[in-house]
Amino acid sequence: RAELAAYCVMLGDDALVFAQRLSEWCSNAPELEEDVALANIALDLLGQARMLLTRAGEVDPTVRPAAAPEHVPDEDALAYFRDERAFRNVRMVEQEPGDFAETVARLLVFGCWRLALFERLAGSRDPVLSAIAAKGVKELAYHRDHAAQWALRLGDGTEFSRERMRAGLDRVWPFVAELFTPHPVETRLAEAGVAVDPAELRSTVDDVLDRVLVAAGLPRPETPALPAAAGLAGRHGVHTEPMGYLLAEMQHIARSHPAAVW
Amino acid sequence: RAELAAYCVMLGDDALVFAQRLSEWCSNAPELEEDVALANIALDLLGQARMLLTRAGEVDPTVRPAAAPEHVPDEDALAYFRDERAFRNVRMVEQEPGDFAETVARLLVFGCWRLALFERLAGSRDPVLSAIAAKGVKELAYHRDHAAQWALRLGDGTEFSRERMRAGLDRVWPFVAELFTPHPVETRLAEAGVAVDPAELRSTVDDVLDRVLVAAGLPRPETPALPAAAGLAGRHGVHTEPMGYLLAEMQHIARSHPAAVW
Amino acid sequence: EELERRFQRTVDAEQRIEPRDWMPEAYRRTLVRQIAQHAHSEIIGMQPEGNWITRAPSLRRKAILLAKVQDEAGHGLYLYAATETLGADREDLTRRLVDGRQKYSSIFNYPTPTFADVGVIGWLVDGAAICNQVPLCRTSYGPYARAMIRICKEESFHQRQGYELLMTMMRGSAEQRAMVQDAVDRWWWPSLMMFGPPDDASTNTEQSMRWRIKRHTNDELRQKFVDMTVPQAEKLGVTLPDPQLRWNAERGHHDFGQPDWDEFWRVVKGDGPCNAQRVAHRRRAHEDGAWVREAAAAYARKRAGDAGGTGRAARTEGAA
Amino acid sequence: EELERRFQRTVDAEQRIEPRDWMPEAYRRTLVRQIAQHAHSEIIGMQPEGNWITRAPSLRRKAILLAKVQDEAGHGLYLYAATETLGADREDLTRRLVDGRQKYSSIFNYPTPTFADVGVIGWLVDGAAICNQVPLCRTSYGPYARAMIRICKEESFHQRQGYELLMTMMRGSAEQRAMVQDAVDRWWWPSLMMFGPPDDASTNTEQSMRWRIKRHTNDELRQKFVDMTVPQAEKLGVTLPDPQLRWNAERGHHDFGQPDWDEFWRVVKGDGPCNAQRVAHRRRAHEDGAWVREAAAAYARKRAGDAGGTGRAARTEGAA
Repeated sequence: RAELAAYCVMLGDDALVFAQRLSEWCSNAPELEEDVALANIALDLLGQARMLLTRAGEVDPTVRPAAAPEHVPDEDALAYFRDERAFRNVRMVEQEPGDFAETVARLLVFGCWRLALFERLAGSRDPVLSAIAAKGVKELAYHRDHAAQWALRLGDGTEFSRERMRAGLDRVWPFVAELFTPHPVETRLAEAGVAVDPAELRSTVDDVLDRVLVAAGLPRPETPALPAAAGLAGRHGVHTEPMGYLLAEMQHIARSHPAAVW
Repeated sequence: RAELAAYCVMLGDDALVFAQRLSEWCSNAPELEEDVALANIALDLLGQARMLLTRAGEVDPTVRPAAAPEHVPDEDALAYFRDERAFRNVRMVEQEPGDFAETVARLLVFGCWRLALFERLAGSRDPVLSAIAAKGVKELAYHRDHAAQWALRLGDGTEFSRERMRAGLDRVWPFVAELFTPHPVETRLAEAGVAVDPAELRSTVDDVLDRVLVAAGLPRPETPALPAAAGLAGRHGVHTEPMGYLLAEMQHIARSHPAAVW
Repeated sequence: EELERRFQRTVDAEQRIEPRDWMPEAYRRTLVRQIAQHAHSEIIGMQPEGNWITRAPSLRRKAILLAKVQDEAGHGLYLYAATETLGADREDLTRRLVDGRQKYSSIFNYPTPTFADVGVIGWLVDGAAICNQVPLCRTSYGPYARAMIRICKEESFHQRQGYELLMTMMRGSAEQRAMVQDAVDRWWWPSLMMFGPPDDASTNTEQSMRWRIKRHTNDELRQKFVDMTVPQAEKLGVTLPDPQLRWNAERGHHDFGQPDWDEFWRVVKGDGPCNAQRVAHRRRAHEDGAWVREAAAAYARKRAGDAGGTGRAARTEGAA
Repeated sequence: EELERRFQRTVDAEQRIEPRDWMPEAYRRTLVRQIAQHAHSEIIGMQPEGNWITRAPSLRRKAILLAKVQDEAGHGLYLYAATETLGADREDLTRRLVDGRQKYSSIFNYPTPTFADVGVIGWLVDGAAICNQVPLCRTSYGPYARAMIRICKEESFHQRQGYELLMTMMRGSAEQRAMVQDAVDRWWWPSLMMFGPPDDASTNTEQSMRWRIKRHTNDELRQKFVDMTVPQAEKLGVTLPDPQLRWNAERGHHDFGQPDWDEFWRVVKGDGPCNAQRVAHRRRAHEDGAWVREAAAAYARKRAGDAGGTGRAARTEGAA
């Protein structure tokens, strides 16, 4: 059960941290329709994060960080009262948003990957995970399609947008390999039919991405994968330096008022 | 004594917040010599802040925020455990650093102003304030001169640098009027011979700035003063929106580990 | 003349004017200006609350806030669409906004230094907006009236959420109660200013009333807002910062003090604590996004096989 | 030939080579490369610790950290100055750094996720650097040796400060102790790598030893570091993450395990967790500052009344 909780935290943190980054676009998007669309996507992911973190707390109450005041619900205890080293998200989602093309590239890759993951996770033996995944599949299909449409527009729009889109993909690509690198918890739970082994998603995701890139007339990026630090990456809680600043902003008020009720 | 403590907090917060902004330049300056110089200036201001906040705690122990754990020294209790509304710095120092020219412009104005203030404050009836000011005068004269030299180089360097310097001054100028607007505490303590009435500094500061601007061939900016919000500005704890993010970054670790000793 | 009389008869009969109907040019211009200012207010209004999305202290509040700010963008979109039925162009209106040639509600030129401001904006600012806007659901111009019906429904929802946040905070720690009171102190007077200057200093009201664009005077609406808010404040346990505020049994209304109208006019004229910041933020977002909109337009032209297409088609295309 | 013999006699007699002395071209090139890499390491080394300046959890620690990172910039300056006595050009060396053509110490390609990393970098990384650098205080090239004397003095000070921070944290909360142990676990092996590959895999050592640029082999220095560090770790109360680590009474030294040399070579070749980030940060700072350096140069030329002046004069001028 500790492993199931850890797994819920991994998938929950991916969604939570990416939602946080996407919400930074709110009032900054290139057009109002996109303010609405990116906020929608952030809201979907935030919803997934809340369900997964709540589930983690139900399954194994010891995942609650000691620093969290008792009256704080599990989802907030996990989101606001953990230190950086306890966050288990992949490093892709914690990166600064960059320009719109970089955000589109990240959303495309992340959307394809998480959709493939959730499609399989819908068949999990854990009924709650299965239900969360089944609900998430519809949302993620929209996220992926939205990003793919923008990849086409930017890739086949102007010379300038094509170059930005290409550069955006280059910046996102180093974080792709980590998506398919299983943590031991994922491997063991996948064998038990509860989780999905991310290594198995590679060809599905590659196919979709290749089709989008070909349609957009964009080359497949060749920037090398970002290595782990002595074997430790996001799933082990070793993050890149932007993560600490993201958490400072996200947690500051909650941490400053531990006795408060919001 | 409550008023003396409040006054120490005002002058301490000016230095603390500006030191925080200047330290953001570290490893980002246009040349290594400037990494060193800006770090030096930040260290001077940080030193002034520490003395002033410590003095505030000595003079009136009730300035310590209730949220601060007992074992934390006064300077850290005030820096790390106050909310935004309790910070009393002028709004100029909390602004994002902008480019190098904007930082030079801000340092020039702030340096001239605080030097003029400290020169008079050295004659304060409060012996501690007087000593802090006397020590600070030497530091501030260096800050002002450093900024003035760069204002000359940028103002009389290339066309591009001249334009940047001009734009930097324009962005800083709206915050100038607030420097000379006394808070009632300042007025009362100035009458008692303890503090300096900032309104009296205007002509001294204007003279110095005018001389620098003329030497650099730069026009005096005409951007209008940023108004207070219904009469409330930095000295009343009503700040501009960048302040909250600055505090989130500065306070996050300290707030996250209230039981810790550093 | 005949057209004008028929137009006024329609309006007097409380029937709707639709885009294809004849309308006086001054009516059209007044409406475009008013609806555009309203749209700009929604868009600029995203900023003071948007300031708290990344720092909201619980995930539930973060979701509520993000959804609310998203709704404001949506309101902006309906309203710009309503101006387009009157022949206005969104890009042109946006230019006027970012160049400072068109106004938006001055209330958004105040900063939001604490999370309690999010609740107080929901309660007081949305509350005042609803008082202003409910009558507009029966305004004479059809597309505007229909947009307002939808917007008012969502605004009421936002107002209840804001009030609920404040209720929760008032039940929390002493620090939180102080935070709420502080926010109320800062927002009360600006909220009263949202109804515009006193009737004797207000222009345009009479014509707008005749055209059924406006249905109540500023002072009537302000009174309504005060009467509605006082009991809510009592229930909440906060003090409204007006020593003159008291129930007048004779009038059947609350008496109350006047806001600082000098400050009002200064802020309207651009001299408020956040005017420059708000407009610069919008300008930057608009300019940073120009290459994206151009790319979407270029892509749409290629797809349409129509090299002469305009940016308009592209924008629709871009609005996935 | 005669010059070369005289040069070697001077070196063998433990006397200093000075900038005006004749020296073999290979000696000069080796030195420029080594000193430049050392300078680059100081400059890149500002980043992992600089990451914590704005978030340091007490004002005292903030001041200590800021002063330390400032010292690193200062060390970079002395060392670039030493390369200039050998005819190198700082702008050119910086170009090589930001283009990825010249290396810096691989240790700085690891991230600093907690504040304990600041202490551990002071203790282990500065400790290892001192082991490497103390012998360089007697290196054959005068300006380099003198720079190293000053640098080593400051590094020892930094090392003590790092150790003192860790001591304080170990006396603090349980969370803090866990934080220190975690940082030690992450930094121990990379610190051992700082001495370079095992002697049997190391090139260049022999010639550098003959020139008295280097005085001990990598393995000798690594052993010295381990022997020095083990008792400090015990006093601190942390466990070094090496199950093979134990005292060997026979050798009078500690036995210890080998770091992952494959990882070492990958990180040296650019494939570490922060290589791209560190170089990109430096490149951005350098490029963002270009207009400032140009302005300073232009100003200096105007003042000198010398339209043909070079950037060098301006740089000195700029270094207020």
